[in-house]
Amino acid sequence: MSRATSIPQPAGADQPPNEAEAQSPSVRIIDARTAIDELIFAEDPWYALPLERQRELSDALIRQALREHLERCPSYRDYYARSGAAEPGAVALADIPLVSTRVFKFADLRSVEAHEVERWYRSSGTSGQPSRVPRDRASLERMVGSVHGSVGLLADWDEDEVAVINLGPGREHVEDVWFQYVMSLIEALYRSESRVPRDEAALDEIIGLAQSLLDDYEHLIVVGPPFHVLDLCEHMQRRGVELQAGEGATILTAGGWKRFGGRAIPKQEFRAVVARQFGLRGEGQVRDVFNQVELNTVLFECEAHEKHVPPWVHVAARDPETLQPVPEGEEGMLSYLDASCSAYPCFIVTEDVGVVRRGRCACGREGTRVDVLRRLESRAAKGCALKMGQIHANG
Amino acid sequence: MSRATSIPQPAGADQPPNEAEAQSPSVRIIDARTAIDELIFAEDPWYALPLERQRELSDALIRQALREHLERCPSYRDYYARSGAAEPGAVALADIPLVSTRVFKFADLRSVEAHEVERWYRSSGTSGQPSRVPRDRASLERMVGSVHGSVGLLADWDEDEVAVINLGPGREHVEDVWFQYVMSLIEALYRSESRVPRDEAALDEIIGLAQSLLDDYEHLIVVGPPFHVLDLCEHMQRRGVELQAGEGATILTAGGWKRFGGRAIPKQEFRAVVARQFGLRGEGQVRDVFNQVELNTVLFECEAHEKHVPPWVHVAARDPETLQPVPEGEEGMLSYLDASCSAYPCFIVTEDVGVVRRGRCACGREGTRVDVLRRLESRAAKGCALKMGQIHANG
Amino acid sequence: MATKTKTLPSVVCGTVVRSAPAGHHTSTTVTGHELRVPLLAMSDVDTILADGPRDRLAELPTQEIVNFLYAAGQNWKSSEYVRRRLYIRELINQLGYSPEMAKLEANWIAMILSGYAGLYDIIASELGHRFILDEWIPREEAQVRAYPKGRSLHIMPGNVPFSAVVSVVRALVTKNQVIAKSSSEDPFTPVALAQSFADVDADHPVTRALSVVYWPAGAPGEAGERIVAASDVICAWGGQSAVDWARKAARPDAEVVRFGPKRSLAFVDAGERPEDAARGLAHDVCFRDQRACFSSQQAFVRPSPAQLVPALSEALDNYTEILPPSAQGFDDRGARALTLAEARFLGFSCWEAKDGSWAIIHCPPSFAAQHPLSRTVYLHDWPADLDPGAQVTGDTQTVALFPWAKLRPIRDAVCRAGVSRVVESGMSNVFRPGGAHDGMFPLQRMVRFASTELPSAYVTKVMTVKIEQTKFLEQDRFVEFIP
Amino acid sequence: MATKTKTLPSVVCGTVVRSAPAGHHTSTTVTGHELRVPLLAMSDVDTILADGPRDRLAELPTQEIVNFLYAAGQNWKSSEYVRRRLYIRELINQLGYSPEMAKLEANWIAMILSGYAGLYDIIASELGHRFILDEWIPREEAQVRAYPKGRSLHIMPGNVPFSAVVSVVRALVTKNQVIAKSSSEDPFTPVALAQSFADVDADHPVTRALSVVYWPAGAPGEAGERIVAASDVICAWGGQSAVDWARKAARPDAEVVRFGPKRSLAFVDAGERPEDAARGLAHDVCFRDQRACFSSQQAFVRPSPAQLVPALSEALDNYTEILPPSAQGFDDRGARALTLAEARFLGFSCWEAKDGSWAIIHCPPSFAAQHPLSRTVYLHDWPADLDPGAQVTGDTQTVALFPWAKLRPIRDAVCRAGVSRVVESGMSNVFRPGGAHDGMFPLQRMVRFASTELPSAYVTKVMTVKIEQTKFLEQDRFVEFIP
Repeated sequence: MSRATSIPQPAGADQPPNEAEAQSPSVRIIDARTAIDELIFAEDPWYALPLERQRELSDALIRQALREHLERCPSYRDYYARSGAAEPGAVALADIPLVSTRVFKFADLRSVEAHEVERWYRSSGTSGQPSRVPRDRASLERMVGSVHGSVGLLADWDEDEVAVINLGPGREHVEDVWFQYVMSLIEALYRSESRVPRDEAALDEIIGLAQSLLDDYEHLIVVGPPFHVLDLCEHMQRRGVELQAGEGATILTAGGWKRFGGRAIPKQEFRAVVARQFGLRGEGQVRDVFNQVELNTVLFECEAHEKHVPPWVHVAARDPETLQPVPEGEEGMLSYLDASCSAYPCFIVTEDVGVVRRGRCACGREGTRVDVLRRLESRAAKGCALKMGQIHANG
Repeated sequence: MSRATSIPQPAGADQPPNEAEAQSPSVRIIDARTAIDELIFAEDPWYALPLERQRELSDALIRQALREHLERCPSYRDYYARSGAAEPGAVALADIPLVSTRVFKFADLRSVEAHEVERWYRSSGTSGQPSRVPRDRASLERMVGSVHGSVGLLADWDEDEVAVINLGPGREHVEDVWFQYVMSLIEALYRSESRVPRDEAALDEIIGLAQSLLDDYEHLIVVGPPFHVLDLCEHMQRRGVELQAGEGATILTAGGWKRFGGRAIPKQEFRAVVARQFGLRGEGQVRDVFNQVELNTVLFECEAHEKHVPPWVHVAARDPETLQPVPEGEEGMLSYLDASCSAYPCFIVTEDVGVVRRGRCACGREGTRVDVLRRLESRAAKGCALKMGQIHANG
Repeated sequence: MATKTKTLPSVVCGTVVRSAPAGHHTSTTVTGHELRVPLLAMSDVDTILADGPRDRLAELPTQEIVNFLYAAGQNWKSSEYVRRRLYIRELINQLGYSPEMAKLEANWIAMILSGYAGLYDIIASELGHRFILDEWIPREEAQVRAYPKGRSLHIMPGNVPFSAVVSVVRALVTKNQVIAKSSSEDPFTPVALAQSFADVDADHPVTRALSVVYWPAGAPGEAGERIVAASDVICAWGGQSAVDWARKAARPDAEVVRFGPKRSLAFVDAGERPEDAARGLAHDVCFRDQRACFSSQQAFVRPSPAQLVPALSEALDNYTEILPPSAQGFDDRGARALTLAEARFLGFSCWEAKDGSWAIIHCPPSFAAQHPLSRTVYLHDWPADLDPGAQVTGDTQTVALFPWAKLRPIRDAVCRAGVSRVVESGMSNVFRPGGAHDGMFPLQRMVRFASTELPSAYVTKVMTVKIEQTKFLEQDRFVEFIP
Repeated sequence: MATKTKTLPSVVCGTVVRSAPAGHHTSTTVTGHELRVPLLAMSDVDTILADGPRDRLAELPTQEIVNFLYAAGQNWKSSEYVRRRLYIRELINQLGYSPEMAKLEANWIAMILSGYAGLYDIIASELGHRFILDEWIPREEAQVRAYPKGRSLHIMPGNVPFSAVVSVVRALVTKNQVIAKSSSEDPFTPVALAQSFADVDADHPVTRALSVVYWPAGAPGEAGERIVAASDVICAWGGQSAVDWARKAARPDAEVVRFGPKRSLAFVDAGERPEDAARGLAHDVCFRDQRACFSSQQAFVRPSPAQLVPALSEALDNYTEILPPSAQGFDDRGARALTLAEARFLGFSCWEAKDGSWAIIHCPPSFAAQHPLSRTVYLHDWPADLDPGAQVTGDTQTVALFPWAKLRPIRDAVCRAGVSRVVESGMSNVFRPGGAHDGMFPLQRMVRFASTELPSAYVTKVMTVKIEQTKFLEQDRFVEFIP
């Protein structure tokens, strides 16, 4: 559990930790550990649990979180009351009133006192107006814990034998403090170097660095936004460089799948290019992680390219009109109930369209998986009627 | 003299040599060598001759050329007659009627039969309309001879110990066959590699090549248009590369001193940058050569950065109104009387503004030097009155 | 949903081309059908850029062009006209229009093509004289004539078929060749228009002047780049990226006419005639399902939004009946569901149609930054101290007012702040002759004006003698003639 | 030649600024003097981009602006006005103008500033009504008003002081703030103009609206880029690179008004009145020494060029006397010397003034590809079968004709081929109200038009009932109203 004390400072943090906490770091969390913390910080990974056990945990943890937020967050409590939902013990998870992620653009939503907020995280998100999302110490520690507890989905490396090159953030994320923080968590696990591939010289340097780290370490992780990884591969192509990483590298993407200019990158094609340029043994070594500023948990892709959802998060794909869950395997608007978040009621419905699957994954693990397919894009937004929130290109 | 037989084929030549000549190469020139050929192809360099001897030779050779062109070129003969100039024996060199170089845009000017023209050379020049200049075998051989006979102004290298990197031509000279030809002459003297610095990858490669040639050869010559050399130096700067050439390299520029975008490069600043980036012992190792498509002789810069003019060329700076020579050291429009050209009357006045000096040079040699300062740029051309020939940027 | 594939032709100088040497672009319509359109091919470009199609049109008298359009419009007007019937069917089947909306769209196409008097009035009011494209027209101390710029490229809107037709008609009446780059959202309208021209006269210069081509937004390829480079005018409709692309891609001396994204809103005083107020607002909300730039998205309401809701609900229900909405795709429905969830969380009152065809949200103006369109009306309070000018920007196109007589004074404040058009509520879709479009008179951008200036014998207003400049200089008298 | 250094100030919102925190740009004038102009500084930009200077002007009635310009013009008209005297002296000493040319330039500045009636006529003929910038003007079924675009940046011409003033006046009468980026060839005119405004009233909104700044062509630096980004209109004068730069640098939604390089020529039938023909042509050649785009460079002459030469030589000599040419720099003289050498080599007949002030070359039109300007006239044969339209392109601005009555029919051929202006020979420099400039009416580019469209109660020309769209839909009657 000692890992929990090693929270990296948020990148570019502009608020010092509260003084009281500076004196006795992390004391409150370590002492007040609840069922959810036991799960998040467990030695045995959550993804080894049987499906049924995951379901039970999920139900209990989310109901407990719901009770706490109804108690602590007046605006959510009012919303809950207006919605006519049954009381927390009786409500179906599908009927828990959802907060649209876009609300974070308009309102400050929190379940903790103002002084308990470690930081407000901003995300440029899909439109001009940024979202502002609060995080308290407990939420941040759980976030770190969930990364530690889930990274095993990628592989089981010896910490000392892994080096990381972090590509980014690029200019599109410079103000996106949350994205930087999540990247820093992944980076913090191992020896790492940060390089922004802002020009040809930087790309050349990254190639050289990758080559030397491949020589010196058992395993190299390159982590970055997809288009930066693609820039790097295209640069290697132009330079005629093909690395020979074999099993010795994992390429980890995080962030938007649209390039500047707005076109989406087809993921399979992307994996093929990356595997070829790095000389990987297989495309299974190209993985993606998912997070968004309003969600407190990072979702990792297994070797079958499925994103596994831990039991403290309940995910559903919902009908675009009724917001009720659609049958398993059908496209819907993705919603998350994340019990790991104590700072605000993380019961959210997002602008992402995706598919949810449960049961046994091709990787062999049991559990819930989510496939994030695309952003909601209103047809109207393409016309001459100005849909104000969408002036800027989608991420 | 055997060198004269080694004329390189004009780069990209699209006309095969005349059949008769293919059977007995160069026969006419070798046999019919005149005073001028003895001078051009002499073992002892012309620049070692005393000033007075250079003057005598100049006067005699140019008068002889004038007589020949009056005989063979009807359009020049008519022009001469209309001008009222004295007969060839009596006319002052300053009064020989001059042909504006822009005439080559309008008229085909030649003193040889059509079938004797080896090739018409084009130059994009200073305006949209290209010049077309004919060359016969004799003119081309003398051109080659003049390069061989003048290259000693640079230094006295052992042919086998010199390697050349030829940067170019860039896209601005792609259709400029004459420029390519002149570059190929310089290149043909030594072992050489041609590289167009069209992108970052090519620049990287050139740096690597330069480094390895410096290691393998006693002397490296890098020859190219000034802005290509500057591109290379700026790229080295970005890459943090500084070569350590010492005395082992000469950087030779040829071509226009304006960059894309139209600004002139200050030559002294240019030499300083190049010397630093290549790690030269001194700026004397950065030299320039001058030629233009209408001129049959290449002018080389000595270590004092003065361009020496061989005795078969008479150069003058002229008043912009009367076209009479201005006093030595004053700016004027440059004119050349080049006796080495048999293909057309090379008695030309150009759009270049410059200064002519005679006597002993700082390098110690005696003779005539020319400093080409800039292109004529009519003030009117900057206004909204369309001066049609000047729509395109000056070279 | 069963997927059917529909393959559209391109039109090259009036001729329907079904081959696609450069391949097809495939997309999926809102109704789930696969739609294939030919990509522009080099051979098409050769035909389009020949001099003939451009020059034959330039030599036609204006009235011949107007008459030709009228003939095409008369066909469009007839419910028996097969092209109209096919067009309506495609709008319904492929683009999910309700039959009533599809028919209305066809009627509006008939309206603009047939509106010969309106066309003459537009030419006269924008260019100065009905015959200015044919003859020299005196104007002050000169005579002026308008010549076509030459070739016009139209980056077509995908949201409003009518706008596509307007763009083409403006170019044709100013005698410009037209290359319509259709939108993948609506490739039907320009093709149907071109075919209806050929139905009138397949070899008419107007028919030959119209080509309909396709390339994916922002990716013209080599063939498209040739078209762009040869275009003297580019009319760019659509989202920000489309209009910015046009400006960047255009030749430096080409005219780029931008119809970029805009929003529109209403000011409604419903105190006296709430039913009339509601009817006008409902029309401006329902017409084209808020997909047009002139559609009202928001309304500032007096005496109070809540009081207007019953009448507005009824008026919107009436529109659901007389002009049912088009099919809403997954994303459009999702956008509205999110908006309603947000509004409810924020405690705003929301009203929804039982069948989901419309929604009303009573919210502050700041909430308008999220608007899902699709017949969703945001009602805002309108306190006495509200500055109407502060509610609009240069992005605001049309401000609709009710009642007209009472609110017309508002126009000064909103137009100073950037609004380009003020109308009576319920009239947003009617662009009257004489009015400007997005701040300009577009016909002025389609032509090159030439002038003949009066010779020296004609005195100016401020001089009573002939203009003998040499004499004035000789006698040093110039200064006398300075007023 | 003794070199003197002249340092000019910049003008920031009407205030003369002599400090230069960003340093100076130094150049050498044709008369060999060193000229220093301050480079635009960030602190200047802050002042210029404040709202005040823009908004105060926008609220002024048009007539107040015109009256203010008139007051400034009345000063310029007076030979006692110190600003005029200084300006004339600088044109002579620094730019090498002859005293007569410098005085004429000052007179023309007085003329445009004082020409209130002409300004009203230009507003009326370009925008549709004299009061359209102040009031709502009925136009067909709408009411129209013109608002300023806001901020205008002027990339100033270096060749024609008068054009610089025209550019500023057009922007001011349309109530646009003006940032004049002066040319290093003539930094005097815009500064003198701004100072003459301050002489009338240093705090007047028109005075405050004018700033004069400098950056080297194509290199605005960070400060200049802020100005460019804040400019709603850019008027770009000068060479191809200047106008292309403006288009590239401008904000995508900014209007770019291009006055790029053009040439002009004449058609002269000298058969009946050779002296009059010669006088007109000589005027159009000598006025501003052919530096203007409207200056005649070539003339097609009947019955034969040679016959016109005696009268033309005399007329040109007369102009040498009444309007002596400005000093010709080394390069200008060199350009003409080369041209004459070429012409002589090619066997063309050449005539030169004894003092070198003019030259005539009788040559084929193809030789016009080289033109040295500086009062050099190319005379071409004009055979009966020559197509005037084939002698011009879109690059040809003004075609001058003599005699007017006989040759006016030529205008159709040349204007169809791209010419934008046809005048009587000898009148090239007089831009009459009502005429177009380079194919457009520039004032239309300086404003944003807003319109109020008539409400539903007003019937259209093609309907005799009110526009009740809801009722039409309810009763399915729309199609009845299609003409």
